[in-house]
Amino acid sequence: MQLFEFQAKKILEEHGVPIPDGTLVSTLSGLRDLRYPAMVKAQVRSGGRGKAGGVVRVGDADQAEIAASGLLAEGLLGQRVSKLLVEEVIRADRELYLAVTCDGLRAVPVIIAGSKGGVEVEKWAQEAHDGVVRVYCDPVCGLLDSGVHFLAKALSLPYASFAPLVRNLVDVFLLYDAMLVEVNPLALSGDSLVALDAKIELDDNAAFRHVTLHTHLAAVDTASPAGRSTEVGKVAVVPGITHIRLDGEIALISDGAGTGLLTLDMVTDAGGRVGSFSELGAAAGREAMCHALGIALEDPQMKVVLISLIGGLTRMDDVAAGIVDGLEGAASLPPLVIRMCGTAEEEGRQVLCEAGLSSVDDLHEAVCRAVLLAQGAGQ
Amino acid sequence: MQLFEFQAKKILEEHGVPIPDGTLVSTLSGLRDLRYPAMVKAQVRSGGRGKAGGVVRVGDADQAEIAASGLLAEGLLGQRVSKLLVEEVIRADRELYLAVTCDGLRAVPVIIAGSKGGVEVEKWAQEAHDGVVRVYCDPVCGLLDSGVHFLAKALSLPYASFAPLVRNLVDVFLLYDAMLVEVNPLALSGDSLVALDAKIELDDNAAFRHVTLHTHLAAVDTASPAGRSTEVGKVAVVPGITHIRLDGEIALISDGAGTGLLTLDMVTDAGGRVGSFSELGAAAGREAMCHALGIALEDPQMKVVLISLIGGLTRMDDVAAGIVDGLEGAASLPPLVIRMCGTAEEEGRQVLCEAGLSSVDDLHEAVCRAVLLAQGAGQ
Amino acid sequence: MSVLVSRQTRVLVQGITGKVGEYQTAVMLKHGTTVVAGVTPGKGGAVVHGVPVYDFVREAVEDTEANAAIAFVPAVSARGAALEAISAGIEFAVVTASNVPVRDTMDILNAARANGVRVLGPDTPGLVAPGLCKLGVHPERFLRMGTVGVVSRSGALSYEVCKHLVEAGLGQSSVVGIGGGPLWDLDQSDLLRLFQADPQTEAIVLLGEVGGTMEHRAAKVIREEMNKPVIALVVGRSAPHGRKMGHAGAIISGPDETAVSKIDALKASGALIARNPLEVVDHLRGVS
Amino acid sequence: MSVLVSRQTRVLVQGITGKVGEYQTAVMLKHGTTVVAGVTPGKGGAVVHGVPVYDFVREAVEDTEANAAIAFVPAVSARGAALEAISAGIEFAVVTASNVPVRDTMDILNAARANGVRVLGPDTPGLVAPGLCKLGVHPERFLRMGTVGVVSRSGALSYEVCKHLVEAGLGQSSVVGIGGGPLWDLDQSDLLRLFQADPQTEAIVLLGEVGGTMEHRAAKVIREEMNKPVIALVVGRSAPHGRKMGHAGAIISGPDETAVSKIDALKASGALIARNPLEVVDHLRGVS
Repeated sequence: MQLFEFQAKKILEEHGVPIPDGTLVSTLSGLRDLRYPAMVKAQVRSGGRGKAGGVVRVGDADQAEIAASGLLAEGLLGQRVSKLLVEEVIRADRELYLAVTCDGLRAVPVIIAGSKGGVEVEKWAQEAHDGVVRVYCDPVCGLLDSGVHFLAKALSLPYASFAPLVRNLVDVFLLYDAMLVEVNPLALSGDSLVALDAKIELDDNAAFRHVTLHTHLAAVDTASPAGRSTEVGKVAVVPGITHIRLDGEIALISDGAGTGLLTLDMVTDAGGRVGSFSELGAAAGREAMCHALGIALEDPQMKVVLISLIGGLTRMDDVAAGIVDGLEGAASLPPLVIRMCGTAEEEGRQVLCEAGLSSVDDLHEAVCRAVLLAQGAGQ
Repeated sequence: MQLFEFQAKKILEEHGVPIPDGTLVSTLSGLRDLRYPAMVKAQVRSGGRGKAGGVVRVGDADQAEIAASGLLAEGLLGQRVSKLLVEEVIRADRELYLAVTCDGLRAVPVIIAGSKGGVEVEKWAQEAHDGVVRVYCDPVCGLLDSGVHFLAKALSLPYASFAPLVRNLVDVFLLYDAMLVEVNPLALSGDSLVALDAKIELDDNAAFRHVTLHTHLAAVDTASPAGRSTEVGKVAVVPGITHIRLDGEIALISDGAGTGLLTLDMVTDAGGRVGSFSELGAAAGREAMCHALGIALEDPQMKVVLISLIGGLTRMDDVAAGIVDGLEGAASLPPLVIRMCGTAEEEGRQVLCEAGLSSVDDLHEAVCRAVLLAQGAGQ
Repeated sequence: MSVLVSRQTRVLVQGITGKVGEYQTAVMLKHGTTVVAGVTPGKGGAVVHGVPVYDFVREAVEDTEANAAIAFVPAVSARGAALEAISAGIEFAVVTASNVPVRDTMDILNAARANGVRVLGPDTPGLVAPGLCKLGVHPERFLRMGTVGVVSRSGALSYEVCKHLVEAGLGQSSVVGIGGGPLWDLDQSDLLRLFQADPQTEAIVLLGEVGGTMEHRAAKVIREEMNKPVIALVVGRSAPHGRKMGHAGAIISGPDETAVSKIDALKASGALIARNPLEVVDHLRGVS
Repeated sequence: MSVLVSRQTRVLVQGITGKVGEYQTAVMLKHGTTVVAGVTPGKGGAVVHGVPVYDFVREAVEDTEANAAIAFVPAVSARGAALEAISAGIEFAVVTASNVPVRDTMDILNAARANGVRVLGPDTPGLVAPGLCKLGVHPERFLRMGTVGVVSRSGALSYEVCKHLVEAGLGQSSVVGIGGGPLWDLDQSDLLRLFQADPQTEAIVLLGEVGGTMEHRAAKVIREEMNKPVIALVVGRSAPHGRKMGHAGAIISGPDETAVSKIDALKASGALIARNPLEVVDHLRGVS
């Protein structure tokens, strides 16, 4: 789960990271009492907010009202804007990039720092790799003093203000089970460092350790309904299911990422177009299947449903029961192709059979059928 | 540095370990206001306090005064007793042993637990090794939950009270740079655990991280003057020097533990008797040498001083200068044998030569000379 | 021969009294695996399919000399189970749970390295050396002793390819699921080297995915260290770009995370590229 | 041949601009050691005896491909210096400082294990393979290329024995100080195995001390794994019993910490027992 900027900054501030003075507003009425000039920042979860006009510098309350009313009314990057962060303007001598994430190869937190920050940082980093440095935490001892000194030297930053800041970012990364803690830009003003923007991506798998936080975050969330993405290419994750809305008419449901992607490639190679991609977690069962099927059936664009299952830990009788559950009471029923094999496959076929359903064993055959059915339906 | 019981218990209490209610007294006047029955416990650093009569159960203030006046007047185990801890009597259903120390082979903290505690625990542990269990901390993740559960099961203790206690002991061990945190006995009363006695041995090498604590501890210390042990067999450590008082008449000073022990063995094999053993730290120099020589020269029992030096990191010219310093202004001067070789040996010989001193190169020769001189002096 | 396990592997099952653990223990035993112990805290003394159950891994290791562990426990318990096995002297541990937090996975992998233990997972079906030892959950119908080594990030993808192998009359030397990631102890490169050194293995099927950069490192190993044929199937060619993690994702991995860039790198390394399981079989027939 | 180092060892000196670091660098260079870099924070750009100085180990490693480090820094800085070397990809690190806190030593050794790095020390003179590589502070006069492997917990004791060897015309294959303890990465047993495997080494001198139980483990290795002659000198026979650390010391180690119990165990393992350096030389003459 990605936090809004104002949420991320609140966490950083609580852990000693300097942030600009700011006020969160959701209506125009609060703007009169604030100090200007100021930055008006739309609270959306997408990247590219700055380029899209979501960050506006305003000189007075009138300008602030104009900017705010536009953002609140029109939204940004296809998302509704319900909150604005109005912040003091920080004069930055330099803007830098600083992030903490996990390095997959070494399995430790890595600090990534760039001596330039801002919206173009990726492009700049790939062109001038010299300006980006990485420091890996030690698996036993964490962020080493020598690493902090190295970063301060590489970024030409005063050690006294940089050291606590980077240590605090690592603390937040670990304490909140984050996938990413990113400050971009990090502003240097005199000898002080201030986090002008902040991004925190939480590890959804660790929500069990942060129940209060995740519940609270979900409550302030104004995004699209859980478990369903209507925006093409947008990923939504609900417990046990990953769902992506694509631009086709075949709804594909699989019981694992690998087999799902393989089926997707094979459908595409065969000339078909997947419009709804749902992947059950590896250990998913009846409930997740029923839920995934519900998403597919409710989507009027889907002409065919292709269920691609191959069970290891997942038992096919469990999943088959989920299919039966999902079809029960469904209003309209597009053509359904089920490919099912693996653990408890015989029991699974029995469950389908009792509900008047059948399955095929071969994936190539299933893909072929689904594509043909979709083409027939389209004509 | 070993803490007194009352100091160790204060630290444990601050870290959530239950201890008996108690009052520290240094005169008899405070005893009247306390609650009885109670335990009167002499605050000394030696083991074997209980057997020596340093822990007395008293029924009322009169008994307390008798016990206290005896201990304060006579001392215990050759140590002056200046403080007594008067504690409530805890009814223990069972007494256990629990300690945290460092395992040299694995380089991690190890928890050692015995299902019986008390003064005879070593003997009992060696006879019935089954009753003692060890749980090692993980080098990355520390004390594991499974380890705590295992200990609780092995000791038949309620997990709810045992888990925080053992975790707190490990915290204290690490936080205070301890060499040992020992609770013996640990009392189980109903479902509660109480540390009836506590021993904390600090790592003197880590004093730089705990300046306030070590300064404070040194201030309340009433032991023999720093740097000198008068008790035979007693070890004293001052910065850079380890000194042991033995039962002979040769004062041996060496610049490393290994060469010191070798020289000691060789002196003994040759029929000599070492009475004062000082070892400079491996990187010691002028000042430590001067200090060690001072200890030897001030001891009237020493008939010969044997200085055994072989320099690696230590430069012989530094140490030679320390010898010259130490001899300067010495009142009486017993015969002196210096064996010196190794790093900067030529410069060292030059320094000695300028002070009218000489050295030999061979250790066997030096040992032989010292033993003969001591025998001559004794006749 | 096989990789990582052998007939001498003495398997301990964590979570043996759970529904999945009990079922998969039966399957592993039927496959001929030497399952010597099970562990479920609080269930010590029970017996599951003839296998004694202990409260703690260290008790089980002391009694049975188990040297490999597979855990069938939920994600919230995966860290504790893996660390317990690692601390008890188990040499090789399989963590099947999916959705294990990254922080827990870091702990597991770092503790494993500090203790000299090898780990597959989290989110792995484990591994199987058909006919020798099964320390995993691969469907039995898709297994047959043979000469093809299979390494996969995705369990289901390896089942799919193994199904096609068996249906084509081909068998496997070992099938290894390294885990769904994003962190690994043993990765594709490690397995490629193990298969290269394994006399039973004559060809290797490398199953990759969009995301991460592991296949680029594998390509380097194929180019520089291997002479056995490698058939590579990388899925996700037609997947939309996933959500990037801030700027850091782009800075860390650049454009190398796409399936196409991986396929290009593997092709350049000398691997044979398959678009689907049927093409994997075709390539294997071509090289044998 | 030698153990742990070779002519290919590229040495980095931490604390090279300090008095001791500068002096010992000159001695190591004179011995023929390939010293490629020095590190002192804040002194980057300086040159010491022709060796370039860097602010950070990782800068030095990138520039010079240093693969071994020796630190001449005070005890308070030992942890930081060792961890920096370990994190920068150094393969072998020597920590000379004495009086390093136990907690810091735990951190150093565990970080080393987690990162696959070998460590000598703290409180060690390092090691020297006479004529090949000197990564230590052993006095030059007591070194001569030869066939005797020396392993010692105490630096000074190894100098003493090496002095007698050289005066008797005998030379060393490698002289290794494992450190004064009480914690070690490489211990006596590790070095015995390395010497057993080293073709240059024909006999081993094991120098032990009262305290700890390491010599008992070494005796086991001598009995079970070695056929080269081992001469053992354990000092502290006449030392009084040291202060015990509470009951834990007795429970952990029992009566095995005395020099006599160690000598008995080593004798029973087949080692030749020497009472002093002259007897070490006598035994070596007897076995060669």
